[in-house]
Amino acid sequence: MDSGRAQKIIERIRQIMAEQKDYLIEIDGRMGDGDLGLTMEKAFTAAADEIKDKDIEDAGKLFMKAGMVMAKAAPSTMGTLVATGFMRGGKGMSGETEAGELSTFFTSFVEGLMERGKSKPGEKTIIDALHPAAQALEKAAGEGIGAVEALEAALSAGRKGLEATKDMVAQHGRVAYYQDQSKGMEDPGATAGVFILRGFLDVFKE
Amino acid sequence: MDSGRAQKIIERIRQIMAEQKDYLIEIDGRMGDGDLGLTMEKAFTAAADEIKDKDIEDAGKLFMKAGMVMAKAAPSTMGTLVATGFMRGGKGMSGETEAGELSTFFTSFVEGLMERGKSKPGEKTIIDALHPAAQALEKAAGEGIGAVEALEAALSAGRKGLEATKDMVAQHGRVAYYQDQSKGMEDPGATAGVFILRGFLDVFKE
Amino acid sequence: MKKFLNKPENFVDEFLEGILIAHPDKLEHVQDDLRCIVTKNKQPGRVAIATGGGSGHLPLFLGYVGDGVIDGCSVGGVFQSPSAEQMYNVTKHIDNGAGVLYLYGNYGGDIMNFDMAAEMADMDDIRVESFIAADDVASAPKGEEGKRRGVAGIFFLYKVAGAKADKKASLDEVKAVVEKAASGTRTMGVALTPCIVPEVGKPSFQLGENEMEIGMGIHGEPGIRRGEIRPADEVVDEMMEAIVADLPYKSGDEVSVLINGLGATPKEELYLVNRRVAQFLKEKEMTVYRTFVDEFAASLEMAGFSISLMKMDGELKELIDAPANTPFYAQHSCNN
Amino acid sequence: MKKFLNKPENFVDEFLEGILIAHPDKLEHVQDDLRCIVTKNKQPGRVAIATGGGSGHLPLFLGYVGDGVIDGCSVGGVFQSPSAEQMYNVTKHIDNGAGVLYLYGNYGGDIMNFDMAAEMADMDDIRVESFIAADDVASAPKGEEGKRRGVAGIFFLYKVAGAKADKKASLDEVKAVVEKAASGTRTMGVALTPCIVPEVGKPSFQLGENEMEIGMGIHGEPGIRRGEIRPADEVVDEMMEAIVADLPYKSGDEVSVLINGLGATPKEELYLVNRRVAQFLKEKEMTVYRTFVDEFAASLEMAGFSISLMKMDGELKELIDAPANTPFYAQHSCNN
Ligand SMILES: Nc1ncnc2c1ncn2[C@@H]1O[C@H](COP(=O)(O)OP(=O)(O)O)[C@@H](O)[C@H]1O
Ligand SMILES: Nc1ncnc2c1ncn2[C@@H]1O[C@H](COP(=O)(O)OP(=O)(O)O)[C@@H](O)[C@H]1O
Ligand SMILES: [Mg+2]
Ligand SMILES: [Mg+2]
Ligand SMILES: [Mg+2]
Ligand SMILES: [Mg+2]
Repeated sequence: MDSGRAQKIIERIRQIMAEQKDYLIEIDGRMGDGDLGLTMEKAFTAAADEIKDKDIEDAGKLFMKAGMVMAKAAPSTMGTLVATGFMRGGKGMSGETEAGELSTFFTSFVEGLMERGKSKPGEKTIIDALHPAAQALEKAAGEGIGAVEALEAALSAGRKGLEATKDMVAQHGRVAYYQDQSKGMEDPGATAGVFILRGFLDVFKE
Repeated sequence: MDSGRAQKIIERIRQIMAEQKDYLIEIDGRMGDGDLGLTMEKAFTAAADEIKDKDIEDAGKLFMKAGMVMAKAAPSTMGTLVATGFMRGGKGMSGETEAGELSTFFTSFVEGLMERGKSKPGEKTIIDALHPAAQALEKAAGEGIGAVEALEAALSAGRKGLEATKDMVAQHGRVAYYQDQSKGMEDPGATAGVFILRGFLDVFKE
Repeated sequence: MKKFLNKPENFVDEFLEGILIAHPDKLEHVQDDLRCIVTKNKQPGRVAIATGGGSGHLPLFLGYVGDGVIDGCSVGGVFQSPSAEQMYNVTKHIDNGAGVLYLYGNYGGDIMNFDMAAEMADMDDIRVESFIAADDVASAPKGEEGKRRGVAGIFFLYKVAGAKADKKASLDEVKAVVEKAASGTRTMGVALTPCIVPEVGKPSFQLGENEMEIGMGIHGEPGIRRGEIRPADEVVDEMMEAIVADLPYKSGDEVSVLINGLGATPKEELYLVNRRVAQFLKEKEMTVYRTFVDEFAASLEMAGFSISLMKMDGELKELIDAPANTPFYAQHSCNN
Repeated sequence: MKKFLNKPENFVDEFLEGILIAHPDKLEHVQDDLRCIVTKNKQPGRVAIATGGGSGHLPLFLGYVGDGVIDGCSVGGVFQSPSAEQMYNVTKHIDNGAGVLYLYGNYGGDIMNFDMAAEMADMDDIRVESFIAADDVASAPKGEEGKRRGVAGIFFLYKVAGAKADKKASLDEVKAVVEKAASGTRTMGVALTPCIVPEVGKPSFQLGENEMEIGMGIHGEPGIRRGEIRPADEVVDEMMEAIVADLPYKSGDEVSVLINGLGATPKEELYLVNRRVAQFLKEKEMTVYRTFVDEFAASLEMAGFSISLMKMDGELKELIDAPANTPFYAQHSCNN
């Protein structure tokens, strides 16, 4: 992946988060504090602004840089998690093919989330969207499938994961105080995770 | 004056203050804190209760005792003033006739108010009701008039004084912060002063 | 009325009980009267300082009873004067043989009762002097300073009086330094919401959803201007203009600053106010000696604050910096 | 929204400016970042204690930076975590060569950022240990103590940690005494009204005109029971039953008590609450060592309070009684 594409991806996610800001505020506000829309917009705006004119050759380094900027700009739960994801994903990104790069990026991304959040799949978090997505990418890369198709599979797996969060009981963050009341609702962090996947796909589809 | 009559006077004023409580609250509440109805009821209830079964021969001493109890029970502005009035009035009460006793009582009462309140007639206070009343009593006593007639003159002078407070600008207490806005309204303390005069008259008329 | 209360008529006695239980080493009450609060640490020979006033203003008034500040306090009902007898009982208890200074706010009921108490003390040959704090610029025009209400600036006077008394100064010397401090102390307040006296059960005045009242007193007495809420910096500027013009405080003056919360206003906002106060003073070429930010003279749960300035000199600096140790206010020496 | 504000987005930086101006002898900020507040009085060789968290809780968290308590604090937006980098910058500045204890509340964002900061510090060979306060009984059932929120009880932990560090204890010793203190510390709160985050502009939850919520968190997290306001003594009893049963505290135990105002509740009410707390403990045959009543961990202008108990032993008594001198909390030694 060249760093120009990485730049475009960050920019595209920024656009999506800006468009979806009110929606994220609303769903986070149901049981959380409603800051998720603001956090995601802030994080990706800061990252996009920072890397816009930066002359970084390596896409992985660029994602790492984006993560570091997000950590400063939006140090809330999801801001820190996503920042960690980009830092770890960028660091771990390697492979011969684009699909391979995407697979290693998201696998490291999810590992970073789990370590930082002391969390695992099934706990109604962003991980429930991104973990199946990373698995789908790994499978696609193994099968030698192209990046667009691989990301389509990842997005669809992420959406299924998001849907599955409805039946989970929250274990982390403010919403965990509501326990069973959180059943039936999608996890807002997982929703943001799906938006990140969409950002990747949109750029590869261009 | 025998002490039984003094007892009845305190009791009668207690009744009047209880009946007029809401009215006093209302007029004090227009620019003050609205506590006057409570204060007057508290002061005279405490005084009436205290002296009810006390075996005090001297009417002056009984009024002094009543004043001391009021000072404890109702230490607000008017509570303290009226308490001072009864203490000083009881102490100063002397004379051959009932009208003479009433005249010395109210003259000392008003002197006590002026000293305690560092105030004088014309400043829109209780003094503006009781000072003319004391003067009327002095005149009546000098003319050898009977107690009922003397008190009727005093009450009428007090009412005129109360009416005159409408045109005065308050110089003391909370209402003084409203300055000119207080014009046109009767002073609530002067109203309570008229009630005290009425209590005396009612008992002498029995 | 959203309050933590049992019976409203027991409000004062119950919180006093809570205070005495919380501070058993520092405070006690006289005889059987919870409303006569005195320091446990009597200091033979020291001029004693008594205060008193209505409840509802904690830390005022009793909160400053303790080492380095004042010695006793009579406590009235909410916004009501204590009785002369209570003041007298406090006086008798705290007198260390060097006389007693009555230091309290300019309210009719309090004045009359303290005057009566002083007369009673006089009969016991206890020497009493009185000083009436009247620092609220908004409550009467210049030239009629004697009519002004006493508000948060009294904290400065307590502090100065207590520190002076600690130096074994005489009653006249303590009174003189209080007079000096008061002559350079001015305050103005602003309110956003009223408070509710428990026994009354409803607010004593109303302010519109976007209204503030500049100059309002700590019992809701009317101020000098009611209007729309403005940005904090503008509100501060308006108040500071009035305060600074009154004395006047001038370029080159050194002042201490007191930002007092009226009850519901968060400390964050008080410090935000302090930022602009400091900027304002700097623009006028004054310097700040010490800054105090907290609730010093509240009005139950009223939202709002007041700003007080006290002009400093060498003696006042030393006294302001002396240690203090009361249940509601502790300061190490040379504290800032 | 009735607040003294300029632009809501400047709220935090403006009040921080006001704090630094008010306490120039005690506090400074690291580099150009107002949100990294550190003590001016560095003490070579002393274990340093860092905290941090969202704004809106003054005196928490930065108010305890000063002598005898903690050394540095990173400050987030209102109810938002500061960044790992800010925590790291504070860490670097306050380290006296004896290591740094991170002592903060149990909130996801804070934990992740402190963990990241610890990793950064590790790369600089600064030894960091962490302790996460989680004293709120209402926020997770017994057995799941690790999920509980950290609230006002952290004041006890700061005090104990700072006093222990002052004795030149090692990082492990300081952490051990904090662990002991925390194991005996429990808190529960109750709220009557919500607060408004300036940038949000409206309350994050609603309570009916006669409603209270027992167990509510300091950001308005849900409690354990919402219902009609009851007399204060009944509210206290309900809270105390839950607190006492949790540890459990038993007959014969000696405890310190902290009554914490959430912002708008007057001190009078807090002391009225303390009266019943003391009665309750007496009925259960426990004794009170020290009582602290004030705002320690507020939630802007929320009305409500919390009660914390800490089980005492000889060491904790000595540490609780050691002197402290911070901008928001001063105590003479053996203070009560
Ligand atoms: N420990 C964790 N590990 C992974 N994801 C988490 C964790 N805690 C929270 N999340 C995710 O973060 C989302 C909430 O983010 P955010 O609104 O920033 O949190 P808050 O406002 O509560 O600090 C949740 O929906 C969940 O997906
Ligand atoms: N200095 C004074 N001298 C005489 N009368 C006074 C003085 N101050 C107040 N008053 C009288 O007291 C009345 C108010 O009494 P009260 O309601 O008890 O006062 P407050 O509630 O303001 O303490 C006034 O209407 C006036 O008649
Ligand atoms: Mg959120
Ligand atoms: Mg009145
Ligand atoms: Mg009154
Ligand atoms: Mg408050």
